[in-house]
Amino acid sequence: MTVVASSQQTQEAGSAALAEGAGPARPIKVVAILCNWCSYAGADGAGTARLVQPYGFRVVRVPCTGRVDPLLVLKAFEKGADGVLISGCHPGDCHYSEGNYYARRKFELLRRMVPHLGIEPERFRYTWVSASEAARWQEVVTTFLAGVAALGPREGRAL
Amino acid sequence: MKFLQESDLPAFLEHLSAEANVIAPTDVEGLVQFRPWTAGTDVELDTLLSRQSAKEFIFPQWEPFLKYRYLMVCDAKRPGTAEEAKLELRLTDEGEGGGEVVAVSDPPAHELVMVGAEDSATPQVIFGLRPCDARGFVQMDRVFGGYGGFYFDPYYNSRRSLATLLVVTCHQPRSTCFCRGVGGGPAGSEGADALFTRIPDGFVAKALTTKGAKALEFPGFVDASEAAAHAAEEAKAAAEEMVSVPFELEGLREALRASFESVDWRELSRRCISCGTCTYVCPNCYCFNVTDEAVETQGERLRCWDNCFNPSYTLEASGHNPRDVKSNRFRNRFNHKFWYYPEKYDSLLCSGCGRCITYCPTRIDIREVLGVMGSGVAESDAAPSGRSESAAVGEAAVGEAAVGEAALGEKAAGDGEESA
Amino acid sequence: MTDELRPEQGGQEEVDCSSGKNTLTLADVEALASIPRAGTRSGNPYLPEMATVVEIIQETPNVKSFRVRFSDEEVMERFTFEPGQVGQLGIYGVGESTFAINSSSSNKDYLQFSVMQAGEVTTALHQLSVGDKVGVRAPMGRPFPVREWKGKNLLFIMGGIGSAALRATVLHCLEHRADYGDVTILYGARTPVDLTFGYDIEEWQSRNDVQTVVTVDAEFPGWEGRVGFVPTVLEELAPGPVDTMAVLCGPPIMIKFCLQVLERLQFADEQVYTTLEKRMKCGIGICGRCNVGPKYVCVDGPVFTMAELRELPDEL
Amino acid sequence: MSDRQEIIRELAREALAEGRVDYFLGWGQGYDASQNIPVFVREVTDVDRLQWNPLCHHNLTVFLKRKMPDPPDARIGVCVKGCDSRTLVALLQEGLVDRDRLYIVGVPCDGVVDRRKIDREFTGEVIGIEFTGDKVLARTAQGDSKEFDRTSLLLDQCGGCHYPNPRVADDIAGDTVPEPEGEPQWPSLAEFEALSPGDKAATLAAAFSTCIRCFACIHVCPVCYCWDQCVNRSRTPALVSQRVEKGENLMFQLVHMFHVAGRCPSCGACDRACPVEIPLYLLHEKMNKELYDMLRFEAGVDLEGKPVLQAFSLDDPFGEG
Repeated sequence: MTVVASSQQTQEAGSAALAEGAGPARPIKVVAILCNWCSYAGADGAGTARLVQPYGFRVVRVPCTGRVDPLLVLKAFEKGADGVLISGCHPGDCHYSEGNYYARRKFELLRRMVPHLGIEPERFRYTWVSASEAARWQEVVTTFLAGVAALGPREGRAL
Repeated sequence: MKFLQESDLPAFLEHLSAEANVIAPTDVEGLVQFRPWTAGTDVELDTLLSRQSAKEFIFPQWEPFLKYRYLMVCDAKRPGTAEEAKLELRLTDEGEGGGEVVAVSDPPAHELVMVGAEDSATPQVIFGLRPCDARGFVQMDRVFGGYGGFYFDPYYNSRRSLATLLVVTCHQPRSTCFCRGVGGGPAGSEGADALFTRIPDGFVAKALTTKGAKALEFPGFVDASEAAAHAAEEAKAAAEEMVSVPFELEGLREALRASFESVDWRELSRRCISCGTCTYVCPNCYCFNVTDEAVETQGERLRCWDNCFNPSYTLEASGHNPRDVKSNRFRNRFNHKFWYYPEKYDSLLCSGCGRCITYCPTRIDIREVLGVMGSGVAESDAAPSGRSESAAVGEAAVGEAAVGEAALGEKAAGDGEESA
Repeated sequence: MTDELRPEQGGQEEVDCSSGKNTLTLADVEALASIPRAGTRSGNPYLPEMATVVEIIQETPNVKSFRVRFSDEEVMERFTFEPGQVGQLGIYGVGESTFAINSSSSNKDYLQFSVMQAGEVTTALHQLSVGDKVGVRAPMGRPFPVREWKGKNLLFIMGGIGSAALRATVLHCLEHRADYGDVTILYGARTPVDLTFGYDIEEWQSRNDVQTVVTVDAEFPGWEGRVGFVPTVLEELAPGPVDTMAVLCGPPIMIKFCLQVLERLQFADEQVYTTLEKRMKCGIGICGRCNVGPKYVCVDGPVFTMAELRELPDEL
Repeated sequence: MSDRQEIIRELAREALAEGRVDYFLGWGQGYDASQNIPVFVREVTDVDRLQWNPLCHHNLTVFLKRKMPDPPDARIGVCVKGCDSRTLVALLQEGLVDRDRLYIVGVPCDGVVDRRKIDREFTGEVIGIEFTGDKVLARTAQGDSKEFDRTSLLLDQCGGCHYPNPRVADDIAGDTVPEPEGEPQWPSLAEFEALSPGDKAATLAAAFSTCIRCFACIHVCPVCYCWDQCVNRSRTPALVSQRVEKGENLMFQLVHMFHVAGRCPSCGACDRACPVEIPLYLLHEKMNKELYDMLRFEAGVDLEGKPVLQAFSLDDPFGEG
């Protein structure tokens, strides 16, 4: 069994990222699920271009948003995430042709269910960012984190 | 014999809660369940049976056995002793992950620290159990207490030994009650530390053990008047009258043994949906699962209730499942209660509360099942009969009969459930 | 029957428990800590003993043997078991599974478990390396009655990974060779690649006080040994039933046909032993899933005679 | 009402007598006159066990799902109400039930009585329920009795029912009933939806803390058929912990809900099966409401249709960009 040199560094990085505007309690935790072909590359591009981004989020890279089961998002909330952001290729540009079309329906249903579970709608967003849209990524992630930070850490949650 | 005014009940529970957690049936939006009692909460005794028995307070639905943490390889500090490990892991006696470090691996391999589960047992007084609920504990005691030379379960017993069971006899048994059919009764005292009987203005109480006597030391108890004692006896007798004996216990074990291969199991289980409701509301069912749950480098091994209707209960890694067919799982529950358990523990695993009948989504009736299987007229596959429902199962039944020949043979395919 | 069904109030009796003296009090639980029994630390049968993997042997493409030592030397020192008993080998974070202890019971250096990769736990076990920590709860279950067999001829019939369940017994009997009559080992596997314990087979074949027959199911390039299914070979060997104990373990289909052969050879049910496998969790007769009728494989087995199995309902 | 019962019995009698089915699946009386259970009839002589009354809440299509028919290739006659027929359509859409082995008797439905509403009116044990016209007479073992209006006792979801008539059937037991006009409504959700996020969370937390993970909701669900492969029991992936806690319990239920999304018509079988009365309708009705709002989709309405999350359209009218 290999013990990975663990996520301590990332966790500490997360702790350092006390999002602005958040309450005094604990730093917010945001999960960003990005598809490998578009949004991950877009976020990477934003880094390469030295665009200023907030850093209080953790990226999960997936092959395709079509693979992202809404339950994974709900599990993230259940495990204590304060916000979940999903981003994939623009509809029509999916690396696997149609993965994000399926994803779109699932995420839309999820987006409508999230508030029903007592989670503020601002805590979940799905969007599309292509590999060349570094600036758009910057805008998406900055607005999303600001929105979540304004709400602060989740409390008294059912999920 | 003591007597307690009905109006003094809250004070009595308050008195008990000074030294123990008090558990009592409460009504939460129409659902009566045993819950920790706090001052100001009404005790619901009009409802005969709570939705579940109080078994979860002695045998919780889930509990950790042990906790463990892998230390990170990159960590420079490696604990050499338990004390160092405690420091390293910031384990305090009270704080998160507290408890005793029972083992520390030696460096330099991947470090692993195992922490025994905390002994969380605290004294509990459970008030308002019915005789069938209390009897459930007596029957579980044998399993977890190592009766007959088996193993002793420290988790169950640490809680059990600190629990006081204050039983209230039944005044209006339900039509589904059959405690008398399994050797108990609506005023049965088995397992009770003290037995309370409700009469119009209060409770007549009798201590049966030292624990019970200690509970009844509350000053609100007075010696029961003769009239009160008489009223209690009458109430008990009236309740006794109301409970029927729906099946014959005598010879039941032998009948179940004889009808193991009976087609009736398949007929009786037809409307079963193979959920676990009957076992989870049962005061006696105790089967459990053990599972590891880890996140990154730490986790715990916990046990949680499991039930023999769970399709993966007996599923082996090879894909083979000895009870992959619903009717086999169904059969196991009744056989366990009235044949397997009696054979091991010289008692039986049912106290006749009838919850499994009332809360079964399709109202499968244990009285009917035992009536059919225990009547001795149950037919086996070998001799198909004129019983109305047996005709159409003949085909698949042949497969099972063939398996019966070679005890170790492979399960015949097409047994009713397709394999996954 | 009614008397039998109404237990005494409280239902607890003092009994000699296999894990020691047993009553309801916690003080006694502490006293149990002194019982030399691995995996029952502090009298708690659920807590495993920490152990370290000291050697891993790739037996076949999907079978590995793990040699483990208890981290606590004292535990290692005191550990004893009987051939045929099993242990729960577990990885923290994944879970436990039941395996036969297949090192010799006289071996004080390590315990060996052979694991075929099949499910979740076994897959995780296969990823272990030397030095990794595992948890062991052992010994458990009823062993083979090797002492009762003294003076008898022994016939071991093993198929595939079934050899792991019998190895400790074979080793015991060979170590105490003088106690037994003729010893015959019949071992078969699908292909030569699937033969486990090559090192044993070599040794057994080199001894002249034991007849070792190894067979594979079908012709295989480079295989010059015997070819044929175990039951067929058994029929050819035609061992005599007089004073002979037959001990079987292997896949169900092999067992089924071997039993037919043994019956033809006039072996009585009492002379035939086997060891069963079931999904297990607690390993101590409580959790309820490994029962075959009223018998729990973990405590009443895993060793059964055919005579005993015939008494049980068909729920294997 | 009793007409339909006679027709059901007659159709069952014919099907059994002609050997068209191995057994006939309908509703019948349980251990007392207030209980209704699924009944499996094999012999013509037993058809009088079949009943039809407003207590017939069971969705019998659960006995058609994977691993349920015994033997697996049994030819089954089955009674379906409007909502039941929609789960059957969902199963047929996915090819999980062999239409050729089914004989479907559709039973137009006037609404099903919620047994729990009656129980709540008494402290004693209800042992008898009788129906006369629109009146319901319930009596207890202790001799109490009360009369109710049938409409006041209907299941909440019956209030929003749009399809009281079967969507698929070989024969219909009696005349069809008028179908409501206009857009579907979800009246039972209104109260919950009006809550603040915090109150929603608190309500759900309280409701789900009582879950005992008995799997009744999952096993009674006709369109939930994974059995031993259920991800709720799995450790890889470990979507749901075996710790029975409110958050995990809600997750447990969300697994069920999302897995049946697009196939669940809110038949409510899970609600009724729950032994601790968790308001599961809050989840499945909401899901159906949103799917309708998104795509005008209703599950199990059309045999030619496809479960909505197993399909897509290039022009789905939502999402950014």
